[in-house]
This record gives sequence, structure tokens and C-alpha cells, in this order.
Amino acid sequence: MSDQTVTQTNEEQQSNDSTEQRSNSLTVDVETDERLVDSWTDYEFEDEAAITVEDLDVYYGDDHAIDSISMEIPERSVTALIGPSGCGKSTFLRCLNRMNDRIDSARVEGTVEVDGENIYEGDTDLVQLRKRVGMVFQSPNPFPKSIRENVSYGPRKHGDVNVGLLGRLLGNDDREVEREIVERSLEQAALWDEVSGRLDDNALGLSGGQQQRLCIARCLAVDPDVILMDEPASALDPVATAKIEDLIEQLAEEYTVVVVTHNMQQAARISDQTAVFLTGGQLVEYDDTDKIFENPESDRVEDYVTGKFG
Amino acid sequence: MSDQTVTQTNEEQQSNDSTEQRSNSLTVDVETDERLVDSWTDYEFEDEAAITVEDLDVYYGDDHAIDSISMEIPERSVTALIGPSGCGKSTFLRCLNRMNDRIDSARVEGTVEVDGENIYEGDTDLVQLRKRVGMVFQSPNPFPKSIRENVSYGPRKHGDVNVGLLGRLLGNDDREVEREIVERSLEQAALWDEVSGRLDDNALGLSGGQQQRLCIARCLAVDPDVILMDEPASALDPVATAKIEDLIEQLAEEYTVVVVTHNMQQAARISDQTAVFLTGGQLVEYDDTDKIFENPESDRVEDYVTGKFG
Amino acid sequence: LGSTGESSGSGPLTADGSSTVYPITSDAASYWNSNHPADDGEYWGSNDEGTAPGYGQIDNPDNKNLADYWAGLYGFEAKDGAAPPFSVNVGLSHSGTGIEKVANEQVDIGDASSSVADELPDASQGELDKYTDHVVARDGQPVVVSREIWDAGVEKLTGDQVRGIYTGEITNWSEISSYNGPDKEIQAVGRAVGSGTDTAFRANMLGDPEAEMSVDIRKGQNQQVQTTVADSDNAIAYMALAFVDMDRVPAISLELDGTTYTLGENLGSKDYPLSRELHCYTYEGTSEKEAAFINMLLSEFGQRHFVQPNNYFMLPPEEREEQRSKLPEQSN
Amino acid sequence: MSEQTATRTAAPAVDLFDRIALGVVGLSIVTFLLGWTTLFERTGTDTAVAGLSLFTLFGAVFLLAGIGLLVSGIASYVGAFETTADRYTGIGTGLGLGIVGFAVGGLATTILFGVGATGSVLVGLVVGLVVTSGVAVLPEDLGTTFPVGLLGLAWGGLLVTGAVDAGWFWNPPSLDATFHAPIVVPLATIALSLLIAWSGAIVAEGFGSQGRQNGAYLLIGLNAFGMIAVLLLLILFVVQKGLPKLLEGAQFGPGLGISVPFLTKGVMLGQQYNGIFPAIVGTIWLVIGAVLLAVPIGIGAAVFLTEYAEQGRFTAIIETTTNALWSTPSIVYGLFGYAFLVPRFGNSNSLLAGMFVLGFMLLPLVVITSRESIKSVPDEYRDASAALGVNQWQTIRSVVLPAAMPGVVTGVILGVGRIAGETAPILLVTSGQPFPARAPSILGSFRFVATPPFVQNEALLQASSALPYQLYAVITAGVGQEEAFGWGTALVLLLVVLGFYAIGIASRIYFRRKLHQ
Amino acid sequence: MSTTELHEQLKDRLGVESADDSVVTLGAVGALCLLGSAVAFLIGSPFTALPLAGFLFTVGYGLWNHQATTAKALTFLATIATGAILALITVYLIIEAFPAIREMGLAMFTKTSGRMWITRGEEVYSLVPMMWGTLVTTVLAMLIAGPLGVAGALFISEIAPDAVREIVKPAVETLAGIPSIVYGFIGFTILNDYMMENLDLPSSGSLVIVGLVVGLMALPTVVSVAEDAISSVPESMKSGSLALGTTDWQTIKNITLPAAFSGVSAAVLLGVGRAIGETMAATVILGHAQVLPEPLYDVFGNTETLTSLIASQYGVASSTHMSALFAAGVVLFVTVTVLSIASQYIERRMQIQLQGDT
Ligand SMILES: Nc1ncnc2c1ncn2[C@@H]1O[C@H](COP(=O)(O)OP(=O)(O)OP(=O)(O)O)[C@@H](O)[C@H]1O
Ligand SMILES: Nc1ncnc2c1ncn2[C@@H]1O[C@H](COP(=O)(O)OP(=O)(O)OP(=O)(O)O)[C@@H](O)[C@H]1O
Ligand SMILES: [Mg+2]
Ligand SMILES: [Mg+2]
Ligand SMILES: O=P([O-])([O-])[O-]
Repeated sequence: MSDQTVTQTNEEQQSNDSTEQRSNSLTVDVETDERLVDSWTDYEFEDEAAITVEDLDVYYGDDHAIDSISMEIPERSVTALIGPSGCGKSTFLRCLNRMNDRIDSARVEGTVEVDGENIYEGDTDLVQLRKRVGMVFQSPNPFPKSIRENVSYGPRKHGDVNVGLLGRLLGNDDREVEREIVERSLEQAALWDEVSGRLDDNALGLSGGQQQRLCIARCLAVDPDVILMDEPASALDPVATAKIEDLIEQLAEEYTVVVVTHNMQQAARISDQTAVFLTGGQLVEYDDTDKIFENPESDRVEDYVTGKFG
Repeated sequence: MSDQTVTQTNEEQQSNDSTEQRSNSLTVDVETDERLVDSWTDYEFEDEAAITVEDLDVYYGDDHAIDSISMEIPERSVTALIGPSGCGKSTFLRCLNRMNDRIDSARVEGTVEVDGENIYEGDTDLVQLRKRVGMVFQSPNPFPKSIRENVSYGPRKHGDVNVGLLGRLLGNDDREVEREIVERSLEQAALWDEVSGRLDDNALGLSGGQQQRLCIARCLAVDPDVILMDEPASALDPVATAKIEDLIEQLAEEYTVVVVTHNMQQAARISDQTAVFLTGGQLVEYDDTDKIFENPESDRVEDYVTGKFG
Repeated sequence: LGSTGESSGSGPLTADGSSTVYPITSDAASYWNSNHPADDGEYWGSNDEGTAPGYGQIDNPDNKNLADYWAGLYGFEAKDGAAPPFSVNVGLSHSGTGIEKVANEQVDIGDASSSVADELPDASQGELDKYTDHVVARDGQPVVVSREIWDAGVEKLTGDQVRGIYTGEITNWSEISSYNGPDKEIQAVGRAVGSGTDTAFRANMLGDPEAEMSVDIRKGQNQQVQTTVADSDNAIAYMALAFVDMDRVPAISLELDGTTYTLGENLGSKDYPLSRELHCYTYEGTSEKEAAFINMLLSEFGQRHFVQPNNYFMLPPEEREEQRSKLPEQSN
Repeated sequence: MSEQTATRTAAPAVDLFDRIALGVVGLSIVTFLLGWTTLFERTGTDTAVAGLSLFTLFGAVFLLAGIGLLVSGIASYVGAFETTADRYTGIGTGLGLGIVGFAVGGLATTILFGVGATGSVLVGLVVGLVVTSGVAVLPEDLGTTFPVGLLGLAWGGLLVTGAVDAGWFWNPPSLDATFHAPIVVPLATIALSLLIAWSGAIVAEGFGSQGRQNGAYLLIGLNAFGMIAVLLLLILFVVQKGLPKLLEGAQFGPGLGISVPFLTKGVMLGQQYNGIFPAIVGTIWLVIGAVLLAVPIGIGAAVFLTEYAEQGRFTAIIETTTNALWSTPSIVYGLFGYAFLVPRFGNSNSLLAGMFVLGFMLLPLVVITSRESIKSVPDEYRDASAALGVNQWQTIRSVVLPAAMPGVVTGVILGVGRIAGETAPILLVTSGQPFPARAPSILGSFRFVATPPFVQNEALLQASSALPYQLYAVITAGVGQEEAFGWGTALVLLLVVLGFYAIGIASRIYFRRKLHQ
Repeated sequence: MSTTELHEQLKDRLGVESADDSVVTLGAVGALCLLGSAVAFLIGSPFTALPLAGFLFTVGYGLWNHQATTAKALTFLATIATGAILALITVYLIIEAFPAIREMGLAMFTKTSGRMWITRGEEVYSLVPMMWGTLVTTVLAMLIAGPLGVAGALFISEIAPDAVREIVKPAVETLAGIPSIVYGFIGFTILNDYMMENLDLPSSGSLVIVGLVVGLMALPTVVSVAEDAISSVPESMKSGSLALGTTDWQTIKNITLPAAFSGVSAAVLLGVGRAIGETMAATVILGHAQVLPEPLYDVFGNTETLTSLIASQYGVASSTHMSALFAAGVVLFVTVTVLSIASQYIERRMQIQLQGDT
């Protein structure tokens, strides 16, 4: 474990398990308001934690992008991650389904438990993990295939539906199953009404907002528990953004949703709890969204959410 | 002149010179709050207008990107253009120095007067115009040359300084003049202290924020009257952004600055007056910045600046 | 991958080499591959001497098609329809290539317009012995000039003058006494090294198949030499008879050892130093397939159809018999 | 200094000044075009316009243009008209005109005084240096007009006085060539017209940066125009020469069906119209074989190099070698095929050997273009697929390759266009009869046998013709009587190859548009 | 090396995730089969098909049962095959060229006097005339294709209006496809005639015709590659310059061209490669005299190029003569390789410079 801890900024708080190394943290030069004392890391959400992160550090080569972060993300709610550009929000998010494995220079330390299992332990099956923890990206990235194929892509590749020529020849055709999955996912993503008549059209013909909802449907089709979204609306116009925001709130009834956004109003509108990252990959404050926006503990967070910088 | 006017949203206001055509504007389907009456187009800034735009329309092919905008931009102040993505801020800005001429599909109608001359009239000398109306782009775009050459590029090409081989051979070398221009411009752009020791290094070796200030210096070196900036800080980190913002405020003492930004806090911080564009290329409100952010006339502007959408 | 394309099997008979011999073998191959019926007067002839020269010598009681007949002599079965028992493909390059390829077994017949001994001066007798030489016609190699030169009075050169030109001693037409045109450099056109025409010219004119020469440009095939001479106004060249065209590339008379040799008069004489034999070489014996085709060339019919029309000299009957004796026994 | 930046704005140029400049430009464009037509022997040297012979006419135009340039240069210098001329002409223009000076000085020396190569080069150098340094320091309005104007006067004078007439020639002592007026005058006229047009264009915009831009654009535009015109003429020429042969005996129309014997028949006895069918079929098989060989291997290698292999020395080496091999001359491949492959493929020239050689030639291109297009598949697709829990191979197969296919297909089509037109390798490893009667029948020749290699295909192991070889054969086997046949073949070859190119390029444009829709 | 180690290595190479031994066995069988067929082919055995069939069977089985691993292995094999084919050609060329080089020594590349190419009797092989011929034609060709090509590229990408560009660009690219034999045919039948007639040349087939024809031939290639390079200069850089009040031409000269320098020089080098490798036009036009022109710079003279040497003599060559032709092939190969590496190097350098991580 790194000897810089999440609690660098909170000298007095005792709940952290690495307090014995606190003396070190004094040597770290952080622009922070040291008078502030808070206890937000003690914060216990009512629901059960879907994801528990402990002492997570991420390095890109020598770059320390995530600095010893611990947090619990409760089930069936929307958790927003906000913070200025480059503070590590995306990096953190990608740790939760090990998409960081795809970046050669990235090195992850610490534990991330999804449903109680540490996903950074030896033999985690990445395929299974990513089925459980789905992801939606900043700019809509549908495959250049038909709408139907986009949605059924996951189930098909996982062998859940079999609609190939071979299946048809063997009379073992899951067309019906596929149809149901596609319809259900598109309905959940609030897109069914708009596209039901043209499922075989190329997905690239959809508008940006529709494409993004299609990506959400595609993710839902593999029936995940957790959905990670990295600035899902930043490439969209206001109308499309509003739709995505509504959708996120609905999804939280069934799924655990983690959303990165650089738009503070958006975070305020849609999330149940908010984590504020600041430069250097530090988690500065994590609390109920109302609290963060109305009465944050930290001055820096206050400055940030009121637009004094960033 | 187009028969759609800026005042579509303000049926009752009479000061506009095209009120006789108002009946037409009723047919235009604009999602707008028609109850609102304001008189911001009457707004007279104290200073003289450096740029006067009248009934400006821009089309990209059949796309109507700027919808009959009229506004006056006062001298020696910072004017911010804000609005959601795609509403035509950049397009409008590029009209002011005719950079839109480079886009083949773009068609501009209306008048833009810079210092009383309509720049869309027959024989405007683009070279002279762009010397007077400088521009700084969204992402820093220094030339792959040395820092010095970047700054002196404009003066050299305009023949103001002559530092070639020939000049040296004829003993007619403006090296001293060049040195002064470079130093003055870099100082104005608050970059001199950081780069004075390495003027002959490649400019691409600078950090993003430094590059952007270099681009500003490059623009200042040709001694413009107006400086247009299109989201000059959006590609930069918070520290660099803060520096650019300070710089913009300083520049307004000598130059007329027009800044596009998607960051409302930024607009609030740096600008003297703010123009709010909304989708469809319409200028919805234009007033002193304080007014816009604290007490806008239009509900839509209010919604927008308080983050209810966008 | 297999080793086919040998002379056995049903593949085609392949020939390659001399551009001098090419008109003969190529015409013969066209006839062969068309395999016209015996009653096709134009190509094969009725029993009428007049329409089918040499037909009288042929004993074709079954009225077989052309290729069926000649192949049948060596026991090849006729196929259904118009297809010949085997087809004949004739490539075009020059003698050296033909000799090289036949020895590498890349083709069945190597056409050559000079003898293999001249063509391969370094080869041992043992190697030379592997080639079977089938002489199919005779060429009296002409020397040609550009039409402009002919018109300027050069209708005849002596052997020494030609040698002088090709050894680089004479470089301007004004050095030739009969020439009465403007001052003009001589463009001495040659054939590619390794072509039979070149080898024979060196051997017969310069006295040694490896004699040194000074030529300005060398062309790969006789046809290209013809084009080059026709397109120039200052060229001289040696070639094969089939490519002379008195309008475009006129052949001059040559005075050698006191005798004047002129096209159409005495170039066919055996005494003409530039006369040479045209060969179809086979390697390591002659297969029946090869024999069937060569036999046709050596027949009266073949000589009259393929040799004479191309302006080459036919072999006299006794020589033809001698050549035919090198072929394997006919089976019918 | 900054107060100086407010320079003189381009004054509305006075009519007369403008007209002179435009006249100079217009005249020189006319002589430029006439120069070409004279060079191509479309305009005879004896053409007379208004009583003036062609060359005299050229001369008169150059005199006029020269005077126009000189006058406008001086007018600007003395300030009769307001222009934006720079202080100095500058070293760049000086060097360019210096090179002209070098050529003119050197040539004049040797032509007039018969000075040898070394001497005239020396004189040329001196002249060039003088011109360069002189022009560079002259004010721009003089530097850009005077040298060109004087040259125009000199050349115009020579032509008008008849010092250089249609019978003029120069025979350089050391070269074999004699340069006659009918070739020299048009060439010099073309070159000088360009110079004058350039200078006139600068004048027209009143010098300065706008003037230089005008001059440069005019030169570049004329050059582009000339280039495209020459290339198009080339194609038109082939079409005009080849079309009669191609259509010889062709029938189409209601009730007749379509028959084009040149495309459907071989060369055979007793046939009214001969054709190149065997060569067309040969080319088709060669292309099919090469594609079957190169495309799977090439795409496979590209997938491995881009998706699986770590980018490092190994991939760099493969990249370097594939690039090098793509530019390796085809004759080298041909030589390799002749010495290595032919002995292994039944020891005779064969289609199969041709397929392999062309396949080897195509391979580097397939690897390069496939790599490019696989690389350009956005990582978002891979990420999206990975985030759905799909493994790497499935991702490659279902997402990456389909997305990369347009690029690969385009690349392959362009490559096929190139190999379909290759002659040298075919000549060495595939060619047989120059004018075959029948096309190879590949599909009908498969035989299964009891001994290894179990499958035989004689047609594959036999020589064949192909379109480019057919054309070569016409050249070697007698342009004289068969030239029309050659033009017909050239036309078909051109149509086939340019067809591949056109399809390839069109598909690329199509896919790009689709991507950006 | 023990079998288990081998297994481990194989697994490593193929990136086998599961410890499934059957996959490894399969890989081994496939590899053996393939190796077998390669060896059989090299020695020219008729039994090549047997191991090949075995390999195909293994692949089929693998694709059915272990698709991901087999596919990866296949792509790896394709890479190896590509490398092997390229290596085979290179090595074979060099080996075949060796006897002639040994026989002639350095004289092969330096002998400039006397007779330089004698193929029978006292054999002499000096490649100097051919190298000179290649050099001269290439220089001539590039004098045409270089400046005209770059200017054409500038026109298309920077000057022409959109509508013109959209027609001209694909047209020029298409013209790059005109086969060289067509140029050769035109050169042989038309240009040769024209030159003979108008320049009183003493012999047909001069270097200048080849240079002209090859220059014309390389022109579209240079244009389209240079155009790609020029139009890939980021718009932001050009706008940056224009916004300072410079003219388009100043921007082209000072910003666009320098920034595209690498791509443009790569295009020119590519054209040089084309010119060096051009075979058929030279073969049908030239007069195949293996002598140096007299005087050396006489471009109206007649000599041979490396490519036309091979094309005109491969048929009659054997032993040392053949080997000498291979030596010509090696010279060509080495030259274009050096050019290709040089252009890649320039391109990489400029890229780095443009990105500023010097
Ligand atoms: N692939 C990578 N390789 C190296 N460094 C990276 C990589 N991705 C991100 N970084 C660095 O890690 C730090 C955190 O980046 P990250 O993308 O997580 O920030 P972010 O909070 O998502 O910012 P933004 O709001 O701009 O998306 C930054 O300094 C960034 O430069
Ligand atoms: N080059 C172009 N061709 C065609 N349409 C364009 C072009 N540039 C912009 N547009 C369109 O014009 C409209 C206004 O674009 P503009 O770039 O001015 O918006 P903006 O307000 O600057 O947006 P952003 O905040 O995203 O920069 C948009 O609908 C856009 O799609
Ligand atoms: Mg991010
Ligand atoms: Mg914008
Ligand atoms: O007959 P040749 O073509 O070899 O001269």
C-alpha cells in the first residue's frame, strides 16, 4: 500500500486504517486548508455497498493518477464523481471494471470489491466482471452495425442467444429470445419508442442522444448489476442531455449507477451521493449530494462547487 | 435583410428598425417564453462600439447557423459569448474577422462594421482586416518553430521587420526591432518571465498553458485592435486557465476582447458584458454581465445560467 | 507440387526461342491447333495440288483432320471435336533462350537460328551431344538499311564495308562512296547477344561467333530490329529474311569475295556466306510428340505451307529425308 | 515599429496599370498554349496569323509583353501608381531568376561563341550570380519586372528580326542531338511565357505579398492544368487509337445481342476478327490467384501486428521490410520467380508461378493498408466491446475487422490495379505464346489422382498470356503489322487497370462519406 | 529443453490463457505439419501436399474447438509467413548474386573502361553503365515529377476550389494506375519517332525518352502522396497563420510546406523508387547497349538500366551471367530499401518534431 493516504487532508480523522503512517503525509505538499476537519470517510450510507474501494492507487508509469482512495458505493443509487479536468475521475471509474488493464502503462494497487469479491485478485474472470459491471462512455460509440445487432451484441458473443446460420440450420434459433432482449433493453433505455420501427437500420444514423441511449441499452442487454458512465452527456445537446439524465435517475431503481461528470449542475440534479476529486487524484469529500452542494465540509470543495475555480 | 430579426423573442419591443416585419416573426416556431418583454437591444454601452453587427445571418449550406443577429461590441472591454454547444458562438466569432471565408459551405449575410467599415463589402483587404482583428483559438496552435519566430512571424510576414539574410548583408537588419516586439508581446501575454531564457527553443516544447499564452503573444505582436478568443482555456488545466483569465482582464485595458466560453463561471469572472446565444443561432440576451447572471430578462437565459439545462 | 509439363502426358507441346524460326513454328502451330478437317480446301486442301501444295505427298486415307493426321502417325489418338490430340504453344524470344530453356526442360523444342555449338562455345562435346538438331529450313541472312539510305544510293555494300561498320571503323554514311546524301552518322543496329541472328552474323561475317562488335543499339527480336530500322533514317542492320520489307527496310546487295549476292536472286545459294540453317532442337532424344510436329515441318506440305511463305528457303528433298531419319520410328 | 504596421492599404489600382498587367498575363497564356500546340505539331511552324508567321508572332508578343513589364515596373518605382512593392525583391526570387540567368547565359555563350561545356558553365555561373545579387537588392517592383521584361525583349527581338527562324538549328559539339527551331522555339516560348505570366500576375496585384501570391498561384495553376491536360490527352490518345480495333466486328443493338470479338476471341486461323480473350482470362486468373494468396496472409499478419503483438522492435522490423518490399521493383520479383519458383512449379512458365509472384508483390501492400485501416478503427469500439465482457478475438472478428474492411478492400483493389498492369514478372514467369488461341481453362482442369500431390491442375501449370504481356508481345513481335492490335490491347488494359483504380478510389470516397455522414 | 518448458514457451507465445494441454498439443502438431510442408516445398518434393493437408486439418479442428487461440496462432503464422517470404526473397537474391560478385570483385561496381559487359568467352560484368543509366533516367524523371508533382499537390490541396479538387484528386490518383507498358508502348512508337525526327538523333531509344516517360509516369504518384501529406497539415496551424493577416501563399510557404516537408519528401522518394524500378518502359525503349554514354552527360545517348538489363537478358543467362543479373537485382533492391528506410526515417523525425517531443 502506498504511504500517502486518502486522509492526507484530514489529519485528525482516525477511522482510517493507515493512520500509523500519518507522519509521512505531513511531508506531502498539498495546497489544502488544514484547519478543516471532517469525518466524511466515516459516512455510512443506508443501503448495502455494491462496491467497496480500499486504498486504491493508480500509476501511469511514474504518474500517480489516483492517490490512495477508499470509498463505498451503495447499491441502487446514483453516485456522481466530480472534479476538475485531469483529477483522475475517469481513471478511478475504469478501475471498477478493470478497463485500466487495457492501458499498458497503468498500474493499479489496492482492493476493489464488487459484491464482496476483490476484483484485483489473481484469477478474476474479466469477462464475467465486465458483464456484471457495465460501462457507458463519454462519446456515444455504437458499433457500425444495425440497432438490433448493437443491442444483441453482448448476449450473442456470450452465447446467450444463438442466431447464426448454424443455429438456424440446426433448428436451434434463439431469434425470439433475442427479440425480447432487444425490446426490453431498448425500453429500459427509453429508446424503444423512437427506434422500434427501424431496428435494422445502421446505428450510426441515430442522433447523438439516441446513440448514447443505444449504448446504454447495449450495456443493459448483458444484464449488469453496476453501470459506470464517464461523462455520458458531455457530447450531447441540452435536449438529449435532459433525456439521459432522466434515464439515469430511472436506472437507479434497478441498478447501481456511477456517473462521472464535469457539470456540477448535472451532478446536483441526478445523483444521490457525490464524490469530489481534486487535482492529484485525491478524493477530497464524499457525501450526500445535497450536503456537498449546500454545505460542504472543505473550503476547496466549496470553492469548486460554487465555480470559484475549475 | 432577413425578415427574421433578433427580436423574434421580444414581440413588444419597438426600438428595432424592422418592426414593420414583425408579423412574419410570429410564424417562426421558436420555443420561447413570449410573455417576456425586455429591451436589451436598446442597451447602450458607455464606450464607443468597436464592432457593430447588424442583421447577421450565416448559413452552412442549408443550415441556418446564425439567425439575424445584431449587436454592438464596445471598445476596450471583455465581451463574453456563452450558450450551449452548437448554438453558433464560434461561427459568430469567426464572422468578425472573416475566418468563415475559409469554410467553403459557409455563406454570410448582413453587415459587420469594424471601426465603422463594413468588412463584408466588396474589396475589403482580408490581410489588413485580420491584422486589426486578431484571433486566438480553442486549442493552442503554435507553429513548429522557435518561440521567437512564433512571435515575430506576423511582423516578419508583414514586412515590418526584416531579419533575413538579405537584410543582414545590406546592413539593414531589424533584429533589434524584432527583439523589442518579441519582448513586449511576450510581456503583455505574461509569458516573458517564463521563456525569456529560451527564445530559440521549439514552441511545441512549452506546456499547454504556455502555448496558449504564446498564441496570444503572437497575436499581440501584429498589434491588433480587437482580439477574438474561441474557448481559449477549454483545453487547459485549472492553473493555466486562471492565468489566461487574468491575462484577458489585463488585455481589456488596451484591446477589445471577445471571448467565447462554455464555462459560465468563467464568463461571470472575466467579462464586462455577456451575450447569451441559444440553439438555432439566436442571440437571446445581451447585457452587462452582472445583469445576465443575477437578473436576466429571459426565463430561458435564467434557466441556462443557473444550470437548469446545458 | 507435381512434375508435369514434360513431353509425356496430355499437356501441350511447347517451343520457345528464335524469333527467326518463330514465323515457321508459329504458323505451323496455328494450323496444328486449328486442326482443320481434311476437306477444308483453304487450310488443309482438297486432293487438289493447286490449293494444298504438298498434299499429294500425304497419304491420308481416312480423311483425318490435320493435327489428327500428323499426330496419328506417331500413334496419338484423335480427340472428339476440333481439338488436336495435343496442342502446340510457341513462345517468342531468341535462340539463346530457346537453347537454355530446352536444356532446362522448360520447353520441349528449342528454336534456334544458329547452331548450338556457336551459341554455347564453352560447352563440352558431351553437353552438345545431348541436343538433337532438327534443321527445318534455311535462311540467307540479309543486310538491310533505312529507306532514306537506300534512296541516297546505298543499294550495295562490300563485305569489308559491312565489317568496317560493325567494328566501329566506319561511323558515317559519307564514308561510303555510293552514298550521296547529307552527312549522317551510321546507326549500327544489332540483335541481342545470344540471338542466333547475332551469333550467325558474327560467325559468318566477322569470322568468329565471339568476335567483338561495335553496335549502337541492340534489339531483342527481329521484329523490333525491323521497326527500329524503319523508324530511323540512318540505320543498318542484319536480320532474317522473313522480316525484309523492300518498302520500309530494303535489303541491300552484298559483295563478298567477288560475288554479289542480291535478295531474290542468289541469297539462297549455299555459297552465300551469311546463309544459315534454322533449327528445332530437342534435348536428350526426340519424343514422339516432338517428332510428330517436326515431322510435319519437314514434310513437303510443311515446307510449302510454313517455310516458303515466310521467305525462307525450303530444304531440298534429300536433306529433308536425312533430317527425318533423326526422328523416332512412326507407329502407323 | 508597430506604428509602421499600418502600411499603405492596397490602393484601388488605376485602370491603365491594371490593364497593362492583365494584357501581359493574357498574351503570355496565349503563347503558352500555342507553344504546346506547336510542340505537339498541332500548329505548323508555317501557320500565319494576320500576315505574320508563327514565330514572328511569338516575337511580337514577347516584345509587347516585355515593354509592358518594363513600363509598369518603372511606373511603380517612380510612384506614378501606388503599389505595395517591398523594399527588396528578396533572395528567393533572386535565386530563381539567377537560375534562369545561368541557363540563358550558359546557352548563349556556347551557341554564339561555340565555347565548350566548362567555359559556358562558368559564364553561366557568373551571369547567374550577377542576376541573383542584382535582383535580390532591387526594389521589388523593378526586380520582378526588369529581368523578365529584358528577356522578353531579347527573345522577341531574335524572333522578329528572323535571327532565329524556322530553319535555325544548333548542333552542340559534344552531344548527338541537333536542336532545330521547331522544337527549340516552342520550348523557349513556353518557358518564357510562364516567366512573363508570373511577372505580369505580380504586377496585376500591385506587388507585395498579394502580388507574390498571385504570381505563385498562376504558375501553380498553369502547371496543374498542363499536367492534367497531358495525362488526359494520353488517355484520349490511347482511346482514339484503340477504339477502332476494340470495336472491329462488334455488334450490338436491338436483336443482335452484344458481341465484341476483340474481347471474346483468341488469335486463330480462319477467324475474321482476332482478339485478346485469352489474355483477359489470364489476367483475371492471375489477379484471383494473387489475391487468394496475399489477402488472407496479409490481413492475418496485420491483425497480429496491430492487435496482438506488442509494438516494439519486431513490429518495427516487419513494418520497415514491408515498406521496402512494396517499393522493390517488379523485375526483381520476376527474377526471383524465374529462378526459384518456376523450377518448383512443373519447370515451365505457368499461371501458378505468376500468381505467386504477383501475390508476393501484393502482400506488402495488403499488410500495410490493413494495418493502417485496423489502426484507424477507433479504440472506442474495442473498449465498448471489452466493456461488454467480450474477449479479444471475438472483438477483432465482430467489430474491428468489419470496421476495417472498407480500408482493406480499397487498398486491395488499388493494389490489384497495380499488379494487373505489371508486365515484367509475367514476362519472366508466366508468358508463353504471344498470341494464344484459347484461354486457360482452370476450373475444367482439376484432376484428382492417386499419387501425390493428389490434385492436379494442368492449366495452372501451363504458360498463359495476360493483358500487359500481350501488349509487350505486340511490341516485340512486330509493331509494324500489328500496331492496331497493340492499341486495342492497350485500351483494354487501360480500361481494366483504371477500372480497378476507379472502383478502389470510389469505394474509398464512399466509405469515407458514410463514416462522416 | 524439456517438453514442459517447450509447452510453457508455446503457451507464452500464443498467449494461451487456460492451462489446456490439448491446445498446446494441437499447436505443436500444426506447427510441425507446416514446417514439414515448408521444407518439402523448398526441396521441391511432390509430397508437399501431405503435411499441408495435415496442417489444414489441425487448423480446422482448432477453429472448431479453440477458436480464439487458434485464430491468434493463425495470425501469428501469417506474420511469420510474411516475414519468411520477404526474407526468402532477400536471402535468395543475395545468395544467387554472390558468385558473380566473387568472380568480379569490386570491379563489378567500379570498372568504367574497356568493354564492361561480356557474357561469353572471357566474361566481364561491370554494372557501372547500368547504374549510370538508372541514375540518369531517375534524375531526369525526378526533375519532371518532383517540382511538377509538388506544385500539383499544392494546387489540389490548397488552391483549387472544392469542386475542382473533388474531381481532380481522384482523377490524378486514377492516372497513377496507367500501366508502365502502356507508357512504354507510347514511348516506343510515338516519342522515339518524334525525337529521331526532330533532334536528328543518330540512334533511337535514348535515355531522355525513358526519363521523360518515367517522369510522367511517376508524376501522379508524387502528386497524390504529396497531396495527402499537405492536406494532413492541421487546419489549426493554417488558421493560426491566416488569422495573423498573412496571405494564403505566405501561409503555404512558411507554415504548410515546412510542416508537410516529411510527407512531401517521402512522396518524392517514392517517385524516385518508382523511377528506379521502372522496367518495361526502359526495356522496350532503350537500345540495350551496355556502354557508358559519350560524353557521360549525353542524355540523348543510349545505354542500359539495371531493370532493363535483367528483363532483356534473363533468358540467355546461365551460371555467372545469371548471377550477375541477380547482382543487378541486389543493387536495385538495396537502393530502394535504403530509400524506403530513409523516407520512413524522415517521416518519423518530422512527426516527432511536429509533436514537439524533441
Ligand atoms: N492512458 C494514460 N496514460 C498516461 N496518463 C494518463 C492516461 N490517462 C490519463 N492519464 C493521466 O492521469 C491523470 C488523470 O486522468 P483522467 O483521465 O482520469 O482525468 P479526468 O478526471 O477523467 O479528467 P477529465 O475531466 O479531463 O476527463 C491525468 O493527469 C492524465 O494526464
Ligand atoms: N464547417 C461547418 N460546416 C457545416 N456546419 C457547421 C460547420 N461549423 C459549424 N457548423 C454548424 O453550425 C452550428 C453552429 O456551430 P458552432 O461551431 O458555431 O457552434 P458553437 O456554439 O461554437 O458550439 P461549441 O460550443 O460546440 O463550440 C452547428 O449546428 C454546427 O453543426
Ligand atoms: Mg475523464
Ligand atoms: Mg465552438
Ligand atoms: O533467331 P534469333 O531470334 O535468335 O535471332
